[in-house]
Amino acid sequence: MSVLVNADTRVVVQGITGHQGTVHTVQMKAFGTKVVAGVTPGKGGGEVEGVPVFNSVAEAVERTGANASVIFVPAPFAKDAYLEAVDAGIRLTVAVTEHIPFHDMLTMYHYGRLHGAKLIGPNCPGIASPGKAKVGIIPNVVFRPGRVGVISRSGTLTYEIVNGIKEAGLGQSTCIGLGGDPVVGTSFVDALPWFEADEETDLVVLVGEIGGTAEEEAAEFIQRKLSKPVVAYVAGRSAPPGKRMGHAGAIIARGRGTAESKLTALQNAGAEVAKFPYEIPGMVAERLARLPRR
Amino acid sequence: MSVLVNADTRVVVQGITGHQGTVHTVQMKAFGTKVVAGVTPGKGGGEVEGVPVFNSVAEAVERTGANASVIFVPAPFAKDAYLEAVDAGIRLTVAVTEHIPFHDMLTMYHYGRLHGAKLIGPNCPGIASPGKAKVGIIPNVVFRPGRVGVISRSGTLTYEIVNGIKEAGLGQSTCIGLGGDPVVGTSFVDALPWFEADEETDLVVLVGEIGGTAEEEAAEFIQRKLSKPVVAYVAGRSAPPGKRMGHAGAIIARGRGTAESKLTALQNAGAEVAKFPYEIPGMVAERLARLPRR
Amino acid sequence: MVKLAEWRGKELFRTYGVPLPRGKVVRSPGEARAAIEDGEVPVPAVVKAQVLAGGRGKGGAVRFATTAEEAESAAAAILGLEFKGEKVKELLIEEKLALQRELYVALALDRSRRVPLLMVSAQGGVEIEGVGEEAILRIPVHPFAGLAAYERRAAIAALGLSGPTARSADQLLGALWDLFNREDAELVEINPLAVVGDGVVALDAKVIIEDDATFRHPQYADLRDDRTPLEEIAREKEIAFVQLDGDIGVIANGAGLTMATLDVLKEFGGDPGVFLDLGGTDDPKKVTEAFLLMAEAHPRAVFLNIFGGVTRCDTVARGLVDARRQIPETERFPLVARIRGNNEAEGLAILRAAGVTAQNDLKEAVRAVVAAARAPANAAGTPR
Amino acid sequence: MVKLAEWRGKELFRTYGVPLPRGKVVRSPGEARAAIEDGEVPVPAVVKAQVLAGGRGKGGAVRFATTAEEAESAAAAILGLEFKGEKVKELLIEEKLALQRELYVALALDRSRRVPLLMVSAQGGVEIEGVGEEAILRIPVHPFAGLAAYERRAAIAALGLSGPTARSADQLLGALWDLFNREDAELVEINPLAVVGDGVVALDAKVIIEDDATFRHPQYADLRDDRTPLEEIAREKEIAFVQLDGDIGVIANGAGLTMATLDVLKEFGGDPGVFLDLGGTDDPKKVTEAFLLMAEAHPRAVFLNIFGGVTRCDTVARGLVDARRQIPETERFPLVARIRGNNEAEGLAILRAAGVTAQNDLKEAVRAVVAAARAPANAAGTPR
Repeated sequence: MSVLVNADTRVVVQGITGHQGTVHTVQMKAFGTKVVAGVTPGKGGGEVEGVPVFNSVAEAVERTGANASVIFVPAPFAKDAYLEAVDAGIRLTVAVTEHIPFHDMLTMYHYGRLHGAKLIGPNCPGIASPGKAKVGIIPNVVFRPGRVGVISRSGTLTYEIVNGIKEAGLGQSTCIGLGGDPVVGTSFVDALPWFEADEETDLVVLVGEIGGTAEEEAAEFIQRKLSKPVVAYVAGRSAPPGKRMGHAGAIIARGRGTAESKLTALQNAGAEVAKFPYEIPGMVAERLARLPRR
Repeated sequence: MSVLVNADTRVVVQGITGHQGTVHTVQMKAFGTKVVAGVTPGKGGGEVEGVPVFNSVAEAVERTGANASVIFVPAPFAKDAYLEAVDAGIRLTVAVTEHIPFHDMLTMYHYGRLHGAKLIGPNCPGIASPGKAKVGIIPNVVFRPGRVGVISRSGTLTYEIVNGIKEAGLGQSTCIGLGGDPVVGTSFVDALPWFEADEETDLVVLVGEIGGTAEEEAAEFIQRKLSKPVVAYVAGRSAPPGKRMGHAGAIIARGRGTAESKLTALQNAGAEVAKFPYEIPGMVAERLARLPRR
Repeated sequence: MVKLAEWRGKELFRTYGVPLPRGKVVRSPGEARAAIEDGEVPVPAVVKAQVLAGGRGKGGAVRFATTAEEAESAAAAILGLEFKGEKVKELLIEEKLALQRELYVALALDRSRRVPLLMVSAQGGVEIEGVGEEAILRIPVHPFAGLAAYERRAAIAALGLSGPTARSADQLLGALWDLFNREDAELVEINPLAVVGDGVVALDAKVIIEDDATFRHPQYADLRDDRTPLEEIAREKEIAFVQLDGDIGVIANGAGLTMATLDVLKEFGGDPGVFLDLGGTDDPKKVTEAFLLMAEAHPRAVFLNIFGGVTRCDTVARGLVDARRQIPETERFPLVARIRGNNEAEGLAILRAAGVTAQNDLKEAVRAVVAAARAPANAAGTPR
Repeated sequence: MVKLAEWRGKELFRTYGVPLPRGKVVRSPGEARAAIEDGEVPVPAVVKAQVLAGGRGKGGAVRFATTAEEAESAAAAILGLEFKGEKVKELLIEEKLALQRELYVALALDRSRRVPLLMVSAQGGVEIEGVGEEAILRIPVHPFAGLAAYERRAAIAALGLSGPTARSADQLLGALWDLFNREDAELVEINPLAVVGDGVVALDAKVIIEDDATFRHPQYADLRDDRTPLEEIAREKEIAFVQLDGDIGVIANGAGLTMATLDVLKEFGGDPGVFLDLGGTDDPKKVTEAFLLMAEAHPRAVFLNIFGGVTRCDTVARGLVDARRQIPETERFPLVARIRGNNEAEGLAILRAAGVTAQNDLKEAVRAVVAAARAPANAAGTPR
């Protein structure tokens, strides 16, 4: 088991002929992922890095048995791409695309829910389970198979933390980058139950940031339902109110969404809270060492 | 067990202060149904036939634990009434109201599905399980507890058939009137699995009519998945194409929806098909007699 | 069903940005001539009867004109024609475009999936019923998502369009989607949709607005042209009333029961002439109204079939007897009733006292009404 | 965030049918006088600075006038004021209505539920942050259902309205809902919404359009007024750039990493002055552009923190060194870099060769940059 992806994951890349689509097709394949198809309307019949290109997701699914998709298409077309994936029967999609209007995301999110489809992102690095599959853009080099689950709202910061876990001699079960937008398909409370259920995960690293109340909701879940230990970090302690800190979702608005509120909630829920990201690997190692042997 | 309704069903009547709402509140109570609340915006605080009236469904649910609703409000307000019920947590609604625009029904249907709520109707008599509960307007006198399930697109014709079953010395487990509109919340293929799963039902009477392909789809389900015997009847053999025969949904359009097509499909699926409605009770009795004793 | 005449459908199309030929509605040969002479409509032109029935081309209700004089004489030839029972009062004169291909596009309801259905075919210009299933692409469109770009692409690919023509079709599909939803349409159909130069143009327009939604669109309330005069009166009185080809009027309560009654009647040799569904009512006034309406259809005999569930049989019977008294003796028709259910005995007694053949067995009653309709003694025998 | 000035928000309101006081936008005292004299705005009137910041009333940027002369002098007093860094160039003169009550209404985003959120309070006219939670009704509105009538009724009940005023509010809520969705708004707020006579009137308008949606609404593309000039330039270059109050510029890749870097910096006594997120890029041209932009903010020192995941450290280093060469010696600032990941060694070598303090330990690097910013020898020390 792992979370959402595994050896049966068959990926169709939506927007495969674009620069990002092509680059990350190569990277996903190098990770060992079964990238079975690409879609770019009007470019069907071609090939990118040995992957056949189709005009529609429905065709890609029919011809290749794709069961997951990753979206690289530009923001104005991303909603359509997701609807197409859902209608074609895809039940796991990673939207890497940044700058999708949140009104579009509201439709995407609820349309996916209506069909029982999962969406990670948008504006996110995606999901990866070392040794199994990667759907998205998290760099391959930071991974090593192991038993630490990672859920994060950040991109590069996640890479650094995941890499730190590797350098500490540990490894990861599954890592999910949820994305930095105000409206995301999967939030901490959606993902935590998956890691709780995942037999390959012993501990969860949660990387939050300012804006919204996703970490506070995660804290509630951690307190009430999570049996596994959590090491948490929240970026943005020094961010001023009212400013968008790089991510569209990273904004302290009307007094809500501060790092303090999140850190306090997580701490009260029993999570071990790191002050600096570079402390995380050590805290993880220490906490794992205290786990009863199985 | 029974289908959808049982002794725990607690009904809120939406539009209770209208003529129909009041009349059928009395009838539902006489049937033994727990009618716990009524809703008419602006009339909260009053009482109708001993049933407290609230301004909103949410309030009714909170104060009375209502878990099912029946809608009597006029067509232009019916969509709103259903959305309100769903948002208030109601998961079974019968819409008696006629003339709801089908565009409204599309929203109602999918909004309900999104929330796991069931909708019977609109333009329907509702559901009743003798000895348990009735949500809707099927006359009380036609019922007698028993083991025949009835699913029908008609109103009065259903009453007559259900009454015939009673007069033949038999009784009904649950009877559902699906409604005569082109878009209904529950169609035969939705309801048949419930009767298949219902331990109190030995045989299903299916009463169809011209228009659409609901009977053909039912036939497919009957053939592939239904273990219980079916006695079927389809009204409208003599109806000309292009005319709406009383029900908005009863129309033969572009060569589809004829009684012949439906009768043939049902017959081929193994249903016993009645030529006239008055034959049904006899056929049911005869078929039940052939069932292996339990 | 509010079926819009072609020109009304095209007016809607124009509002939503669907490309159309230049054209004008005229109501006299002189107006037809002037439309060409004034340059409002270029020649060659096509002159089309504005009737609701299909198949106008074969019926001589569509003619061509290359001059103002031809337009005038074509108009003169078509105006006043009876076309499937409908008199031609309006014409649409349109420029006749040089078209490359004829396509088919429609939006309708998918009852099973409960979603709108986009239908397209590269084989337009003929009756779609005659086009093979494999030549029609059906795309269910989820109302919560709207007509997505990928769905439009699939439709356009099926139509065999590309380049600027594809863009024109894409825009048209979006416009049709908006129209279908915002106008509460049951059907929006363009057949043919023509490829003209680099774009697509709607040569015909078939738009049906949903009756039940006219409370949102009062502008359509007066446009219900596809009924007989009696059906129209019935509609205003909220009585489900359908005129058929036979001579026996059927009154029953509930659509399913009424249909079933028709079926039994036909099976026993009767020929139903009117379908009248009383619905759930037993309001004597309503019953009277319904019965008087039935009288106006001049049936040879009337059959009443009532199951008293919510309805009370005695109340219905009383309304009926009242109504019957209001009909002059000379116009009276035989009435046979079958009633069952609530207060059945009282109902039967009331009817019998008034001289109505009444009983509770359906088969027997049907036999009686069929016999009555066939009897030569039936004086009121002037089927409409 | 495209924050619309009050008058622009009200223009939108007018389009959607939200009731407003009569008013006019003026840009000079003479225009203010004329607006009253010509009867375009009745007296008594209110003269309001059109700036984006809140709390104008306390800041002297809202004045009253009962004559044209008073309007002129009020305009003269307000125009040109600096209000939270923003110069007043436009005024809105509006009739001052006799109001009975002040309410609060807003539509915003509920991030957790992923739906729009309708917020209403009977305690309007004050800052909503100061209103107790129990006095605010929050109604999550499902985007697939739209703002339902029952939700509007609940809101109107919470506002304590009934009769014709309730109907007026119902219509207003529908209009706000349409505006919120069709204009891709992040926030639509009316505070106060006044009860005037039998209706409600929007006395203020706060509308924020979503930045990412301006591709659908080009009319808003030029209205981003709530940025510093450098932030505006950065936006055009698609660089995430936020000016803060300190003196150390921070460049990192990825929003989370940049925020974390700021946090570490602050913890070690530094004071961040610029947040610059390179994002996923290692395009040397982009890196150069970003660095030159940073230079224009005149930081006392700059800290670079790169994790090379997708990005390559050596490419970033090369871009940086290039950019640094383009800055005149006199304006150069100390640069401390910490890089980890892809091609880390090459990156470090390139930076060190160019005289940059570079290493791979975050704590050490942060200490170095804080020290550099504090050093009196730092010639470029002219924080903006």
